[in-house]
Amino acid sequence: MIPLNWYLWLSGVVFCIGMFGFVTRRNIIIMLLSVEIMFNGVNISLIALSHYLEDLAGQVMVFFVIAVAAAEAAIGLALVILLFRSKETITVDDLNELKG
Amino acid sequence: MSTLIALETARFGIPQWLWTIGFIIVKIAVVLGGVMLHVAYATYFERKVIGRMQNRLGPMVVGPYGLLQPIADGIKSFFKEDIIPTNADKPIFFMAPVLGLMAALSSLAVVPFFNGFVIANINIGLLFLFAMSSLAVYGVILGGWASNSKFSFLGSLRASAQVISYEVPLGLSLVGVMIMAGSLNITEIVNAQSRYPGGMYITAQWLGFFVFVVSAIAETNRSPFDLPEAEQELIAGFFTEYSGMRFALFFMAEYTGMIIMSSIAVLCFLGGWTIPPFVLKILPFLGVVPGIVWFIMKLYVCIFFYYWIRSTLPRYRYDQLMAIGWKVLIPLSLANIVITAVLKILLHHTGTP
Amino acid sequence: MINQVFFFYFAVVIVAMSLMAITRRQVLHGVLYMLLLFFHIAGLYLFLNAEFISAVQIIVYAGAIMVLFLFVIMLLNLREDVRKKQFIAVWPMGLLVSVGILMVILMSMLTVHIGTKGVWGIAQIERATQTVAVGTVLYTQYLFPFEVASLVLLVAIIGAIVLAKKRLR
Amino acid sequence: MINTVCPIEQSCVLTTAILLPVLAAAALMLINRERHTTIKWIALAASIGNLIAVVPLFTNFDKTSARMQFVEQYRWIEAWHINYCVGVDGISVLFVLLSAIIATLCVLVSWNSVKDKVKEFYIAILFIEGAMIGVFAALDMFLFYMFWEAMLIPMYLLIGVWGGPNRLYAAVKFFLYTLTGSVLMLLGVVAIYIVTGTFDMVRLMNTQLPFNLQMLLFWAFFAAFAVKVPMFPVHTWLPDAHTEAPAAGSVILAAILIKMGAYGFLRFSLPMFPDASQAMAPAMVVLSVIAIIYGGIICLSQKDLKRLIAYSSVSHMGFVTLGIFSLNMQGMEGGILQMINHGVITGALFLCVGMVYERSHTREIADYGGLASVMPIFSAFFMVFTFASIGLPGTNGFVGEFLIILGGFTANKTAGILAATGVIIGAVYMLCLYQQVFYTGVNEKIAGLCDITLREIVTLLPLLILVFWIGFYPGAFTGFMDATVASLLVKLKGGEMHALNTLIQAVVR
Amino acid sequence: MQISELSPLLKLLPEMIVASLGLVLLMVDAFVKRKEVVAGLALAGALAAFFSLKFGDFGVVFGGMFISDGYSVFFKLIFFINLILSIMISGRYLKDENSLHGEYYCLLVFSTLGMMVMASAGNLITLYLGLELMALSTYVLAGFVRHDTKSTEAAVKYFLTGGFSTALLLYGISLLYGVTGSMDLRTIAAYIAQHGVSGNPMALLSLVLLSCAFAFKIAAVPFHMWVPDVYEGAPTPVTAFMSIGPKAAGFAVLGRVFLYALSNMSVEWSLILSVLSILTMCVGNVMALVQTNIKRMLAYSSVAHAGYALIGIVAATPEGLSATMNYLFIYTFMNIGAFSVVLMLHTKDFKALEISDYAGLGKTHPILGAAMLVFMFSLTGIPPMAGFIGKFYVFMSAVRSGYLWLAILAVIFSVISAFFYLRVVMYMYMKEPQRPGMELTSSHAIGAALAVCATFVLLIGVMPERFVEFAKAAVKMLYFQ
Repeated sequence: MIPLNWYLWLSGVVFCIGMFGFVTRRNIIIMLLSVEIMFNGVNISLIALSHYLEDLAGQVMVFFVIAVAAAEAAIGLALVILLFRSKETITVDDLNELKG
Repeated sequence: MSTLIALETARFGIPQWLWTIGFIIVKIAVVLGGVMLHVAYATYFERKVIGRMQNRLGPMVVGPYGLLQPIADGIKSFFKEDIIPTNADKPIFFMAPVLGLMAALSSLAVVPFFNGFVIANINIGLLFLFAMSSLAVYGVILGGWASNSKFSFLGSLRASAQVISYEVPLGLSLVGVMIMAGSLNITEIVNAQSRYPGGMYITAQWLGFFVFVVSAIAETNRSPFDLPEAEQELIAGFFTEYSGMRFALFFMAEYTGMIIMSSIAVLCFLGGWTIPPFVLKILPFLGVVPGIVWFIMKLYVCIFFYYWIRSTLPRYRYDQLMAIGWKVLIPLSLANIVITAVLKILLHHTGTP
Repeated sequence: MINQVFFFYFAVVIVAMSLMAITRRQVLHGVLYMLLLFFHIAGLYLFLNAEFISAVQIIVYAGAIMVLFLFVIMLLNLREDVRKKQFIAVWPMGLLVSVGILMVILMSMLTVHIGTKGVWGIAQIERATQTVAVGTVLYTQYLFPFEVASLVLLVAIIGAIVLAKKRLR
Repeated sequence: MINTVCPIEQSCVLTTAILLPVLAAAALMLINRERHTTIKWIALAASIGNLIAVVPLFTNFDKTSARMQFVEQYRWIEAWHINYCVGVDGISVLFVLLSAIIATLCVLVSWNSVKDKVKEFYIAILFIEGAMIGVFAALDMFLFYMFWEAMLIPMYLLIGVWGGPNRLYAAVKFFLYTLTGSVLMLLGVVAIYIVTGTFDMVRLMNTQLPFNLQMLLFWAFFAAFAVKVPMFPVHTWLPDAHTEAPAAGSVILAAILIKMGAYGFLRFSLPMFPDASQAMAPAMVVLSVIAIIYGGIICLSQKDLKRLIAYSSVSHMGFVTLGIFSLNMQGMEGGILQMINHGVITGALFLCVGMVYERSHTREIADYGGLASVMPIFSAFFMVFTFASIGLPGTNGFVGEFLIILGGFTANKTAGILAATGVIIGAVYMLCLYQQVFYTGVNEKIAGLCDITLREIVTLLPLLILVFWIGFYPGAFTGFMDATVASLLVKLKGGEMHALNTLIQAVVR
Repeated sequence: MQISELSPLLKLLPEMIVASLGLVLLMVDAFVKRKEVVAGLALAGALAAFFSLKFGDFGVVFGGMFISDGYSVFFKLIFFINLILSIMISGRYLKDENSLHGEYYCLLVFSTLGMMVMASAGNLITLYLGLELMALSTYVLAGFVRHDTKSTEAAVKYFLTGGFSTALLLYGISLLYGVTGSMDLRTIAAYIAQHGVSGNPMALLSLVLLSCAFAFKIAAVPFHMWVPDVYEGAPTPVTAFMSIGPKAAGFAVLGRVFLYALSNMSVEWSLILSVLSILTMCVGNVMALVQTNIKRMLAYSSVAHAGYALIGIVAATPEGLSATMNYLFIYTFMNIGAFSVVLMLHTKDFKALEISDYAGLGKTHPILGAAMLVFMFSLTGIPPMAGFIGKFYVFMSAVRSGYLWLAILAVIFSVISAFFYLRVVMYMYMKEPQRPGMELTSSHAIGAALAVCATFVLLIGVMPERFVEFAKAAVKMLYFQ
């Protein structure tokens, strides 16, 4: 039997890697990927907890998280396309019209 | 893990887990060998069928009736020069065909060819099939992307859009079957059909079957939905730049995909390896025929259907393709789900199984 | 023993893949590493008696979301852009912060006290099969969130269409 | 808290006085902005009407009672036990009257000088009038704060829109200084409510708060009142605001607004935090004396008419706070009286400056000279007010300052002496000013000015009358406050023989 | 189906009306060319939902997933007011921007539905889905004017930060789930009350993560980075909409989760939130000082107001909660009012987004100027405007809970805020018009919205009794109590 800690640690590591990617990368698509990685980190811990708690709420939550992630990806990528059409860039640093 | 591995109990002084693994490996070898052979001869079959439909003979030279033609083709492509385009994204270029074939082949793991013969009899068999079929698109996309060629690129763009779009009705069309069988395990789905009049779900799920067939054709990029590889427009689409063995891998992936789709159709709508009860009632001696025969017969009927359509129908336009997918098939499959669910509840309330 | 080995394999690959995914210059490569990542996470879920979720993970993440990413990358033809810096200039800061937060997270989970256990033990789930178990709670207890989720997806569809359709001007 | 409302016992004088101008302002909003004359007349009618409406306060006031009179109470926000409660006692009644008078004069003085955005100007003036009376009449802390703050908006606009060239700076400075002070007071109000559970000022005056809390609250309220007065370190907004405001604005600022601070000390600090006030009185006295001397010295070097009068206000308000915090009968009565006096005198002076500015468009003292020969009637008026400001016997200034210095001397000899020095400095700068402006050779810039008109004479006349009335018969005014001030002192120094004596004195008188 | 089966659905009446409104709008939009019809229908539906609050039933449905109580009804009231006013002020702007599509109203409605689900959530899963429903719709709304690169930019920024905050929220939820073994708020509360989690670092971590995630939604510092850019870039009516809705919804869940599910950890979260509150007021007010763009200024002002409203939560008492609710209620009117003035100045040819563009407004358009004056003073918190009542109540609750120092800081910051609000007034009244004949973009709907806002700002300022009592009663009727 694997201790619950291990799963939680793994989830924490994945979450932080995602966070690192989000704060250090400036490519919007990579940033989206980073957010997805963060979601996956959370999912790992939810599934593990659900297993150890002998409760299905965690799994249901993961199900919804995945569904919502799909929805978010759709909107996010639509925004990326929109952005690329008008500005020919997908780098956050080029989003410089709004400053002050 | 335990659910993944069907445990066998035989032992001759060898640890049980080794037996299990050995047995699985043997099963895999058998299935792969069989399917690969069928893939090879599916090409032969196609050329023959289309040849006949076009009033010609098809391959006749290599071997009797040209029966060795697929072997010859294989040897030829194996020894052909492997050309890699300049500026290609090499790792991805190498990976793409393998990925496509892998996705197709791994689907075989959950396909029961006859009662009890399945590599992994898992509870979520149908979902696994979905998962693997949804991966098929990677080979296409990556191949087109990595080739660094306009034709490949456009082809793969079209292919990915098409495959993504048609995955939805494909999945939804099977939901009716899931509702009726109450399980995702394919063996159970087949068994559940025997309780049903006609021994197959096609009688009740004809709408689902129609949607499934259409989207399966589109999903495997076959005519009349073979826009990604439309010769007149795009040379060969996403695998324009591929040659030799890699080209052959794509080719194999496509035909394996056809076989997978056909087997899903057989398993979920046509009663799998079982003989329809009414046939058995009239001709009881047919009961001794092994299930695999029925399965392969049904499979080849489906594959024949593919070829028939290919030689009959003209290709659709791209916007028509999309329109059919989104505006016809998806609503139809949704309607199918609703009708099935309502009927199931009503029947459940009235006491009929 | 065998469990531990498997876990370590999955853990190492998951961490490695996620690191690779966020550090690639080529977006496409990142997406492919993500693909591998998802497969391994799905494998991990099998350990935890969550085969349904595992399949959903592959179908939705690998089969839909990542394909969507790939599709967009192709649509916009986002090739390697060497002019752009890969990371922000102060990325060590980001690293420091992330590692700091990671340390906090790891430390706080040295010992875990979990709450009251529920009714869905392993035996219970295996008896009902996991898909049925999840399906049952999903359509009874969690019906309301399920309905809301359907609206979320509807909104995503509307939104994507509104944003990405050709301009009307 | 009074739950039942008994309308028979209630007069509606104060509510009328508050609402009448506000309603008139609302009516003005509906009138076409081009019809200047109509607007002016309506504003005048409203303010005079209000003046008439407050006359009962003067005639029906029971001078022997220290209790609140003309009380009206209605439930307002029950969730927080807030009532609409107004009433006046000996301290506030005079200010209500003064407010009504000053507002009328402001309407008169702006008759021709305001040409831009006339409608908005009179709306602002009328709003201010309502709020001013509200501040002096409110007997509920929440209501008081509402009026206190509500004054800010029209006053800010008055300075900012119709003011001089540097008006933006002055307006913002005024607004922020006063707002800073009053939000701290707001916290004090909230704290009091949380400790005692009521906003009712009459009840709070009879509530003994713990000393530490008193100290805290004293400083919270001090922030608001000291800014308004303005006391020494926080007075810097005043010269700017007075200088840049239009004539009417300056008058209101000088005559009423800065009195609110001193009024606040009398109404809140002394009765509600008596122990803290006593403990802090020396500090207040020191600040007052600094203000007196400092204000006076600064005045000596001023080159701008309005600025000079503004700084003289700092000095004079120093007298007022000195009087209040000398904590004896003479000082306190003197302080209150001096508040009225200062309102009259400085109001009049600003009116005068406004009148002459309207003609010459300059406020530089150096630009004037020999005005006495150009505008004789005007210079006569101005002279009276100058003398009153200096505190010449016979004018009201004398009575007030004398009482204060007396009180200050009783409390602290040094303070009394220094305050007396302040009077001398006051005489110096006022006389210098008068000489510069009215007697040296005629400056050609002001040569052709015509004398003040009848309307302007009418404007100044009431103030002139007040100057002499108070000067010759202060009892008419101190009479209003005797009982109240005495009872306040009893509360402050409860049980002490000293207070008893003053009480007896008051009753005997 | 019997009536008895229907009766639990009565508790969902407003939600059902709003959800079907969204779907109907979608269908109508497909067949109707004149988008004004869609707008009218949306307005009618929103009003119907607004009045349906009266007939709704209190109680818990779906096994604790959905709670209909006084608390949620109060917030729904705010959401509906926000929705109605937003619909009213949107049409003209979108038409001028050539972006009048029916989906706009549909998304507004769905976003509102998401907020309602959040306010009523009795389970962390419901909360999360409601939040996502709201957020996704708002992302799209922010980028709704597609040809405007600023709008797109705003949407992208909003989306990225929103996604990040969602991840934080999820992590917090997962840890809380691990600590207590449930997603149900009531069970969580019971577990914590019974076992106590004070020494559990995981619980603390989850608290921090949840605070961060909610801080994103209510735009509290240091999670406010997105606010100015998004508010400036998004279409102005959308900015108005999302300066209130998501913020109020964030406060709704903040109140529900922190004050009830985690009420036993109030010491910890009060500390976190008080720091957030101070930072928020400080940064919001100070940054607003230097803005020249009115939308950006209002964005920072909105950040600052989140800080004030947080004070009520920090107080951690029912009174504080009702103070916050009252604050948000008032804020709805004054902020939408201010934005509708901004909208009216926006014409096809001239955007008028700089504060200096307001020069002379008081002279050229006295009524509009007066309205803006009222809103600005109300935002500053000067009586007799409603903003004062809001602040007063919040400060009172803070002082009562012993947070005098917090209240002192808050009033000091509100004095600082006077600087930039007054600047608008100054430009309007004390400067001469820059452009001859300033044109207005006006319609009956915007005018009506403006009138409603101004009326309520003054009405609540003078007669707050009813509204205060309402907020108090709403908290009293909170399900958990």
